[in-house]
Amino acid sequence: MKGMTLIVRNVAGLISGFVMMYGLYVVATGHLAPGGGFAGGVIIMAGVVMLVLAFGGDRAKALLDEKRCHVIDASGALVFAVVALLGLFLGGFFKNFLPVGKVHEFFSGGTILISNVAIGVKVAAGLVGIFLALIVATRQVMPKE
Amino acid sequence: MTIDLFILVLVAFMVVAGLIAVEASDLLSAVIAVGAAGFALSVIDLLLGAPDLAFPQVLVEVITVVLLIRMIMTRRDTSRQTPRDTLRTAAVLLAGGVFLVTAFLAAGGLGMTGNIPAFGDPLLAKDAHADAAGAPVLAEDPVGVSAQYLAGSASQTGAANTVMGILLDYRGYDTLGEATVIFVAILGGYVVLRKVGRKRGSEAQPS
Amino acid sequence: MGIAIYILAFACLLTGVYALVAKKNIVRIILGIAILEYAVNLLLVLVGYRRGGSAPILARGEAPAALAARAVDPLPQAMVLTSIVIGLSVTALAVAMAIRLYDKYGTFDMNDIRNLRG
Amino acid sequence: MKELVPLLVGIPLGTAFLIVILAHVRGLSRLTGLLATAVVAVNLLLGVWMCIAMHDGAAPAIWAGEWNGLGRPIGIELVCDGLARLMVVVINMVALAAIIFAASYMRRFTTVWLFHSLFLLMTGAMNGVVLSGDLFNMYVFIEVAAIASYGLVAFGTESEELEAAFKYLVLGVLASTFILVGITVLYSLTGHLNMAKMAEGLRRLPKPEGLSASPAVLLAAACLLGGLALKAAMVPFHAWLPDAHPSAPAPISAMLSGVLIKAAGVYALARIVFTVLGVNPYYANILIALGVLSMVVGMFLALGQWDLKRLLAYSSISQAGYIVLALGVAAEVLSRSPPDRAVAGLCLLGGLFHLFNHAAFKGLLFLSSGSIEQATGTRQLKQMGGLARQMPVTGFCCRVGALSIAGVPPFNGFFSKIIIIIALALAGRPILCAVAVGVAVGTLLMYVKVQRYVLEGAPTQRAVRESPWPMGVGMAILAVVCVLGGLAILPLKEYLFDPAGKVLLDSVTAAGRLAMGATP
Repeated sequence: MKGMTLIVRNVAGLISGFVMMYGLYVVATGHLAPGGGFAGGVIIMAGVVMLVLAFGGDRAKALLDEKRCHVIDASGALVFAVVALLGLFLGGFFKNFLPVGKVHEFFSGGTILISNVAIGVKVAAGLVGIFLALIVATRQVMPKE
Repeated sequence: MTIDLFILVLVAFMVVAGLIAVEASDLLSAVIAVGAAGFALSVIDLLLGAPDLAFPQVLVEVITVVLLIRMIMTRRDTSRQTPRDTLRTAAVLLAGGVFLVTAFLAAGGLGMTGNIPAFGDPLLAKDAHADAAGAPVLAEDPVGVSAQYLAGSASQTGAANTVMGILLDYRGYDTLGEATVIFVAILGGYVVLRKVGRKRGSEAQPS
Repeated sequence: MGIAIYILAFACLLTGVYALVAKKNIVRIILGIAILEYAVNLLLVLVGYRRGGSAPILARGEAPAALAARAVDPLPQAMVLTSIVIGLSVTALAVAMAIRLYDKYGTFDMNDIRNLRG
Repeated sequence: MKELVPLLVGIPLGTAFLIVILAHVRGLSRLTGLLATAVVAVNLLLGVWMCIAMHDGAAPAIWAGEWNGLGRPIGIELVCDGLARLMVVVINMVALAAIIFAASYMRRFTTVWLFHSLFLLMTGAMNGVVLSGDLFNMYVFIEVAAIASYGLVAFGTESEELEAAFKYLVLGVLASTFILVGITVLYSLTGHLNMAKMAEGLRRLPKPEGLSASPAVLLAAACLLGGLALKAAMVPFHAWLPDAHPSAPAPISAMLSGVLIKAAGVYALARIVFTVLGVNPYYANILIALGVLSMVVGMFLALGQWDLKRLLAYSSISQAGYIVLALGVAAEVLSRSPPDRAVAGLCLLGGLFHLFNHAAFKGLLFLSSGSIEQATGTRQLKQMGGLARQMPVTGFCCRVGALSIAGVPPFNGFFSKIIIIIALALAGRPILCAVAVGVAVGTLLMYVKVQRYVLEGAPTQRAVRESPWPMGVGMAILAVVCVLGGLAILPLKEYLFDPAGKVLLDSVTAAGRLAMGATP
């Protein structure tokens, strides 16, 4: 799948860095300001997909093919599940076992920060994977039944 | 009262956008109409004091429109206007009418008791409200549960954003389900988009 | 005024149901799914609104009790976040299926698909 | 014991995530099948052990995260009472048979690790539905199980399966949306999402004169019952089932018919009608109407089928109708002025026992139809014949399944149908009793036809070989359950069905609601 015109490619190259940085910010400050794991993950995904659409799917394939998306996606989900089950052994299911800091500090949410980052990674990787699959799938001709 | 007027106009805009999306002859304009409905919902979220929802709503809206346009652009739309099969449309409209009348009564239409609290006055208002002097009054035996979430979130979970506190700590089990939903949908996507489902020579003969 | 808002929200829900039930074009059905998700999210947000309430985020130096007195109901917001995620997942799966159906049958029209299936 | 309950959901989901990672590690990708089977086996053992350990005492209330506000626990409650334990055993029993069967059946499909991961997610989600005492949490897990089943139905990615999966997805989304609308209205009325507290809130709600419940409660009940009836494929909403189940791979159609329409449909209907909304004649009559319609229409549609899997799918609708009818009559008996607990208990026993049996023999029949389809390559009854000799193991299991669903005495189907018919008679509903007997006879005819065309007669195809051993073991597990189900009815009743029935019976009395974890 060939990329787009030169202008689009340059603009995308410039912008996507900032978009992904903003996405990381949204993921990290989930417990202080609106946003959080899911919204931040989607922003990061938008940044990556902008690159993929601008520079064409083939070059993106080399960088981040579906296999790697699978693994990152599943590992994000696994971290979240482990945080839940770990809480189980240190008290109740889903117990927030990390110390709860002062309210407006960065490390105030205990496991909230870890869960947010895990969900952010998971959503970003998963959606990028499905988007790559959808883009590639729409290109090739299916064997007619 | 102006907030109610804004909300009413925006919800009416959503309904109209929905109708356009359903009845528009050209698919592209239908997709754009749904995009407009999504953005209207995002503005409503902001007006109703829910920035945590407006954020992902806009993003999801953008992705849905991009996916749908991507799907439509590369394909001819061969669907001509199917003849109105009156029976099915009549049945849907009739059921819809009964549903709307019940909804009108349920929203406290004829002043019946025990219905959905009036817009802007949820059960939460009975549990935690500011008295005349502005000092917060928390009911001892609260009717609902969200007053306790608001009061306890900062101290118990340390999260300033109560919604995130609820999502990841109080009701973290829900979010485990939610994370699984995205995971399952993506796996489902891969299943459907595989090039070959069955190995050659083992085709299922349905007929 | 409040009742009119609720009635319009339920009307939006019915629009989605009408699109799902009466329309035969796959793309319109997916649009119907999106409208249904928006209508339910709208209802959830409307139910949690408190007149003059603001976002349930603790300002610096504010007492939690004061937050409880002024904030909008946060629980429906948590429910809507989960519902938005479910909506996106179902739409992505539906688009993936629609693409494969188009590749196999060459049309988006469910009636033609049923006839082609034979 | 209390800490082990969340493991029932945590382990399958965690392992499913693990499988996706393992599948990309070169050496370990063959392990996924073994891992999935081990996890389902562990779940089944856990479920059975919990049934035995907790069958007498009150169910422990487990709060996820043990948060408390103003002294009361808040957050999501996991309820592990009798009904939940029965469903956990049923789900994991059929899942174990299906996953063992899939070991060799899925060899004809590509990327099998996707199947194992989605299968575990669906099983874990169904455990989550059954264990949750929180209405919204149950909705989220119903959604996870449903989306996993959309993907699994379309696993063969052939044109017919994709079309069936898309129609199933569309109706599933419609049902889920109405369930969520119902939950929203109930939340706005009571301020709680916990089922026990919501029930208290609904009882305290003022009722307008004239109506038995306020319009908002009726709207919520209509949305919830409509959505769940669609998930349970009751007749007015059954359009998706006869396409989705036959086109799914055999272990998946066994899971869908045997367990998913029960865990996400019938179980949720029972929980909501008995516990949340409270038993009243309106809802009971709706359930009875749904049950009777499904039984009769499902049977007539099934009689006319010549495609084995479509016949089994229609017969699932009719058998699910039996269960809903039994629950409906139990609700109606309980809602009379002096609630007649003895008859209601019998109705519930019959309904729950039939739920257990139907999961076993319908799963068995779908597995054997998958084995037959793989060996003979066709699903048409007319093109089969004489398989009893050519495929002894599959033939025997298919005969056991057909006999027990038809209600032939030594097998379990007979006992549960007899209990339901007697309970209907005792409840003073002769018409329903006659309908139940009529449908039982119809089912008998249907499965005589199946045996006649599939097992007896001259073998029409030459090169028919018996399926590999994992498929035999999978079918044997369910065949043993069918046989033992009938004979070992007393221990089953004492450990599984009585605690489950007691949960539904007690939900009527206020005391019952408190026992279910709603602190005073």
